[in-house]
Amino acid sequence: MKNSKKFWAFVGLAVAIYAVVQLLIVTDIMNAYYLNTLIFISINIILAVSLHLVIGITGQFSLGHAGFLAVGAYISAIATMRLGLPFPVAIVLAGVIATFAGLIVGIPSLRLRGDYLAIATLGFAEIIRIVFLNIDYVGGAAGIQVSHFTTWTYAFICLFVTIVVIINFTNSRHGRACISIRENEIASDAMGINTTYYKVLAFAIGSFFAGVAGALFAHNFYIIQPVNFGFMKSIEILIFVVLGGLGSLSGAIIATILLTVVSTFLQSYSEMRMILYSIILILVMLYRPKGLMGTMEITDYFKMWGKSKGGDRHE
Amino acid sequence: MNRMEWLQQLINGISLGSIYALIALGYTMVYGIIKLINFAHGEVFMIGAFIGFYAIAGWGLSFFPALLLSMAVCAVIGVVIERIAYKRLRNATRIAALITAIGVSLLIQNGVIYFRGAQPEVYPSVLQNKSFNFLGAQVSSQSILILLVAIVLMIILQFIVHKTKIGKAMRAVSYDSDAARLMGINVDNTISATFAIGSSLAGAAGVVFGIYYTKIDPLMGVIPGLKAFVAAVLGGIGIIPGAMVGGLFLGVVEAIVSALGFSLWRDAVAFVILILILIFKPSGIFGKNSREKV
Amino acid sequence: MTMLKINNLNVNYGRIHALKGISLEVEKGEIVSLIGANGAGKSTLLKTLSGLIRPKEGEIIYLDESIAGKPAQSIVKAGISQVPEGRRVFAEMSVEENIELGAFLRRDKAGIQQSFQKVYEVFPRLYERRKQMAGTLSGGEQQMLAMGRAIMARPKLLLLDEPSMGLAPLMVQTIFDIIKDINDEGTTILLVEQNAHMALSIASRGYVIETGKMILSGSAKELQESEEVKKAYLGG
Amino acid sequence: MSKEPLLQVENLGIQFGGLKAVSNVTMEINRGELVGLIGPNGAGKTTAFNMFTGVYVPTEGDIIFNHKRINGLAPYKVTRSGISRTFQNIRLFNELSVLDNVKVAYHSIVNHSVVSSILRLPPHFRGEREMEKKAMLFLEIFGLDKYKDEEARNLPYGKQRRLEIARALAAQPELLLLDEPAAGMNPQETIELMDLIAFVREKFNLTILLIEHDMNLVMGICERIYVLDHGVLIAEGLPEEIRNNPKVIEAYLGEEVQK
Amino acid sequence: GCGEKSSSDGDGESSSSSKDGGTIKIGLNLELTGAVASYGTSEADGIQLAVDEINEAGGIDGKKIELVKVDNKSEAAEATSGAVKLTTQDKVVAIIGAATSGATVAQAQIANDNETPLISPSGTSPTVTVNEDGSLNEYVFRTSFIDPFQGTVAANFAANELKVKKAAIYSDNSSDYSKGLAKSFKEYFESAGGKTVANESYVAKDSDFRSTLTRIKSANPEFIFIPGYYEEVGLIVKQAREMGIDVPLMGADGWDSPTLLDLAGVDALNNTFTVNHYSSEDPDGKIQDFKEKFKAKYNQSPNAFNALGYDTVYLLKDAIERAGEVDSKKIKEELEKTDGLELITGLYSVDENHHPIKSATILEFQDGEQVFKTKVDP
Ligand SMILES: Nc1ncnc2c1ncn2[C@@H]1O[C@H](COP(=O)(O)OP(=O)(O)OP(=O)(O)O)[C@@H](O)[C@H]1O
Ligand SMILES: Nc1ncnc2c1ncn2[C@@H]1O[C@H](COP(=O)(O)OP(=O)(O)OP(=O)(O)O)[C@@H](O)[C@H]1O
Ligand SMILES: [Mg+2]
Ligand SMILES: [Mg+2]
Repeated sequence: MKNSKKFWAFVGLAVAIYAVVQLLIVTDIMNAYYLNTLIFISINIILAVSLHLVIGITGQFSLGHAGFLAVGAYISAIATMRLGLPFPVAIVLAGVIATFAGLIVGIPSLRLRGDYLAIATLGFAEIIRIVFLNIDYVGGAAGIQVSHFTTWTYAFICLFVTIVVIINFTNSRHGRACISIRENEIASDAMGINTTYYKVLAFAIGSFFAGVAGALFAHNFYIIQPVNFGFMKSIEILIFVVLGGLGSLSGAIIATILLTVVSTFLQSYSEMRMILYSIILILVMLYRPKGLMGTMEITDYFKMWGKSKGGDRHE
Repeated sequence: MNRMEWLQQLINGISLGSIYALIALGYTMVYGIIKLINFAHGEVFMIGAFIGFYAIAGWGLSFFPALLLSMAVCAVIGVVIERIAYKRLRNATRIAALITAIGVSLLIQNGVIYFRGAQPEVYPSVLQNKSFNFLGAQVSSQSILILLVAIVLMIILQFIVHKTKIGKAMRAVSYDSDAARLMGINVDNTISATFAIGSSLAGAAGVVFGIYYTKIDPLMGVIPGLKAFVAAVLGGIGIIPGAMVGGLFLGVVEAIVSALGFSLWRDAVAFVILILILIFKPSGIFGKNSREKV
Repeated sequence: MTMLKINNLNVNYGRIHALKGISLEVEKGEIVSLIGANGAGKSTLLKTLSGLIRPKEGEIIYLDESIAGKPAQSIVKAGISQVPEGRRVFAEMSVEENIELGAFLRRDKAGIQQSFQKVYEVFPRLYERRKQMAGTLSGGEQQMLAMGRAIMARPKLLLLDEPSMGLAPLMVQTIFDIIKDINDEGTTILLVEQNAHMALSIASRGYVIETGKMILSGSAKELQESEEVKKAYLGG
Repeated sequence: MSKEPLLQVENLGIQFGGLKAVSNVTMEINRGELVGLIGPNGAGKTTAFNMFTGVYVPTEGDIIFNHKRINGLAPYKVTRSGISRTFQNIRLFNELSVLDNVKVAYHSIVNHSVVSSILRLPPHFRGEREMEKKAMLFLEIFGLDKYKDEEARNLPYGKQRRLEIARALAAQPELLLLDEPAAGMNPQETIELMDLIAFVREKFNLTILLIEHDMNLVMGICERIYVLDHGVLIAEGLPEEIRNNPKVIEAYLGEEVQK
Repeated sequence: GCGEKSSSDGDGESSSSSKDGGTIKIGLNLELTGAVASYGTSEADGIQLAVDEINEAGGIDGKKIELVKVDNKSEAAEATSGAVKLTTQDKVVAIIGAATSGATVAQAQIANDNETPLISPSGTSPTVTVNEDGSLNEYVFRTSFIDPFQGTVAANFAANELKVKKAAIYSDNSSDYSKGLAKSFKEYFESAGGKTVANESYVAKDSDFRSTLTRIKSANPEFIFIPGYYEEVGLIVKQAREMGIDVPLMGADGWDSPTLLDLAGVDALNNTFTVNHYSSEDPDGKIQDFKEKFKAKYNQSPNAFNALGYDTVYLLKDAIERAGEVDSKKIKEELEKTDGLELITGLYSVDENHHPIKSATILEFQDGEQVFKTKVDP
């Protein structure tokens, strides 16, 4: 959001969306099933957008996002179920502790590049999962039961904050520094950018929101178990981001909505479900290898439209 | 633990590690040549195991014909996967190809479940397994066989890639495919050959795995596939002896961690060691620590 | 005898129209040089000739045969080799392996051995370094290697894309001397260069290309004296 | 201007495995000078630049910049201390716009915090406005302002080279290192580039060290020249001296260039 | 989100739509894909067989059963949304699922809130029906044993029948079922004076157990308790015997599958024991009948999951019949009253915690045959 006019337009739009959904809920037009799907989508968007910052913007190939989701889920569950803290406190706590986890993972591993980084982050996520698996306080393999506190309002607020923070971060000198690392780390370094700092920062912010998503996740699905946070979960989040278009925030959001809806819709196709899902995945990638949106944002389309009308494109 | 037990555990680790190595060899080959993390490799391995199973249990073939059949079919499957799912993505980002590979992997897993169910299958025993004593530790003949197969395949692969014409073409393609075209190399065929070889190795590994562990199921490729990926990276991406060493290393680490009584933490410790190694050798054990030349 | 004849060639990169109706001819035994500013489309033309890019429209006749749109390997087989822009050596293969790959399509063992001899004769430096990884060679050495590689294919027509780029002056001379030698031994050469002085000094004829269009052609002498060329490409 | 040394290099050397790429190089560059660094391919010129900018850590010797020892300093710290460079093989931020490429270099000149950016506090807007204004200024100087929204990778080659220089200047260096700025340019473009270099040197009060194989450029604008061969300095002096130095002719120039 | 509004006046609202069509809609929320797809699909097969049988025989009170399947991908989140869909969109009368405790717990609250009975065929953790705070999930039931029961039975058998003093435990660290059994075994075995000399674990999908077995062997146990599923247990037994571990081995209902015999081999399974609901070798007509029908339909012998899935349908059928109408609330009340229902997996009653009261059978493998050893009442 470059200027405040756009920003307020965005806020207005968000509030309108919130109000409409809230109205639909109150009038019972939106039943529990759609609501649950909506909350699930919101959680997934938070995950996708937070990973987008790490992979899409900063260009660091992380395969361990589920690890931070797990940290957030477990910490928030401990906070509410064991320590009796209020849910909002648990959400913040989940984010903060996940940020710490992000720092612990990020500082040593962000020296690595490409697939080596991917393997290291994957390894860290597995370590996090195994730690929870072996702690009896959080139920080990059986997991912890968690009360249902996640409502549309909580999900919406968290989603809104995530998107605003990440957009604002991206569209500032800090975000530009991150993109320059993605584009050419050596040149970025040579331009006076502390690349390590920004990589770790992006990773920490990404982890924070993954932790927040974890809190919402834990308090929406009644139980969390280490199996929920395996390697495939990281892959699932990665798919959202890549399918949307690496580097495109709106792409990540659109892809997340699309895939979550498709996956939910396919639920009743039972055995055929994953077959259809994987075929869709393959086809989208084959025909849109840069993802649904490429690196474009949805707002670019409006701009382009305006531009071609104005006709002042040079060439 | 006494000396004998250490030895026993080392042997346990090596036999487990040679399975990882066997899968990792094909993995790293494809990985090294087209820089694609071929997630479907584990699934080709699984299909190989099933083909071997049907060949032995269904048609009564003996070990060698079944192995060859499985390798041949897997080679074809590998080429078909490449042509359909990856070829279009040659010039796309690597991460896009990775996602497609994940899609292919899910498709194969669930396709097999759809057609034959998720229940496991038990391999018929076609090879005698004898245990014998080695300095007080027990060694099974099959685990020696696996290690030998892995070593032989490694040598053959290394030979193919470094000494034969097609191998040189593969390497040329891996460094610069347009320049390779200018040498008259048919890039498409070379990549197909790479997939054929890599996938047939996966097929062989599947049959050997089936015979050694007897249980196969549609999801059997997931964990070994992941471990092979880890082994390949650990050894240094694309480096064939690296995959071998990476696989053995992983197996031995797992065995020793279990042996010391930390079986609960086995995978965690394995990953900690992996990360430590990468921190000190950021391009894997055998990788050259070359930074991009500026 | 006409070796290569290009007629109304058009090439696109997506929406970018990179070559707009290019026509050109190369006689057997000639050195023809193609000059033009950055982004004029010189490399694009060579890539199209080698089959790395498919033309959208137009004819490429090589030795009375149309080769437009054919796959790269059959064009190499027909006798057209290219030394690409930026050398493009296989960095982690040895010098020897790089040279060997130049003869990828040849099967005559004895002939290949002979060509090896010849390459090492022309470039003794490569013989010294035959076990070294190509990526660690200096710029000039890499350029020699790229040429050596192309010679191995025993081309009838050799396409050179800016062989002097990034080379030290002494090395530039060496490379141009070698180009003349290769030509003297009967290989026809199409030379793309920024260094118009040098290029025109060894060529018999030249073409000038600008933003995808052929704007000028003539004998090397004519071009060297042309006011237009002087102003735009020779620096005054 | 008095002869005040800005960059002092003493007995600098680096070894890659068994290869001594640079050894025992001593040079001194004074404030305001325009100095050339030439030598055959593989002589170690780029490697020397890499050591000056922190990309490689020298295995021996010292680099003193502005009276501070900078060897082993991280590249970004070197840049912040006042040395900025271009690369032999262009390294732009390809998917960023031309304007943003320059803004990235201006990054460390402004200092609004992450928090102010996320919360969109006044310092953010102030800082971003300043960056925008300054970046546009650089683009105008280099005649790139009309391309400001274009992605960097879509620029023609020559413009990309210019953008790289503009970007390097935006980091506000005292010392500018140019690695083969004229590579891939034709003689006419090279002449334009020479004018440009002279112009920015005046305007920003720069000290410049450049590597180049184009002798017209080197002899045309450099006040002093160092010659490297096989990692060691073989000559140093005024262009006229270098042109006639037999060692340099033998190793680098060849006979014909003298005419 | 989902619970806030629905629980007020649940007077049969959820079942009305399914009454009209003359069918009874039953939801299936199972692990049909994902990590434990083999358990979920096995249960689905057993369920389908039972439903086909019932429908062929004219349905329940003349109404045919209609199954609505959802796949929970072996994930808790998906299980929750599946349950919400079944209750609010499809308005099923009852839900069968899931195969694992976690995915069942993820649905429990939704079942309660929507007053729809939820029966898990194999969710063995006590927490499926009783929450951590001790409150009961009123609408949740299960067909299988609970973990502590089987663990206790096994410990009792080891200590008192086999009279071993030193036991080793080798459990699946990734399965709450396995860890639950291991825990109760350890507690009971030690309270009976035994000593646990090794407590090791593996992870589902492992295939090589030799390192840990080497370690267990060196602890010299007289008995090894291996609460796990047949897929890994088969390999463990085989590898243990190959390594010369010849002490008695014991497991629970997770062992029950014909595949176990193929995996481990006849010889290796000698001197091993299992706790089970029933003996599939029991000549009882009902059991043999089930085995034959199953084999005819699926061309393989049934395993424990198949049997539990099959039984769950009959458990539900019994309750619906006794309720006399298709009303979720009434069905739940009748389920609570289930007493002495004869199922394939034994005589079934339910206690106030919705835990089943089922007697356990202890079987011994003898040359590939499962031989009845003793019966343990709860
Ligand atoms: N792969 C590509 N995709 C899109 N456009 C391209 C591509 N390659 C080249 N172009 C564009 O096509 C035009 C011609 O490029 P080409 O490389 O042929 O020029 P050139 O004459 O060889 O220039 P140079 O002297 O820089 O080598 C340029 O505008 C360039 O930007
Ligand atoms: N990272 C590295 N590892 C190993 N050797 C290197 C490395 N970087 C440079 N070299 C070697 O150091 C020597 C000097 O290289 P450098 O790039 O500095 O040459 P240069 O003088 O810039 O040549 P050119 O004019 O061709 O650019 C070369 O032999 C090169 O192969
Ligand atoms: Mg070019
Ligand atoms: Mg250089």
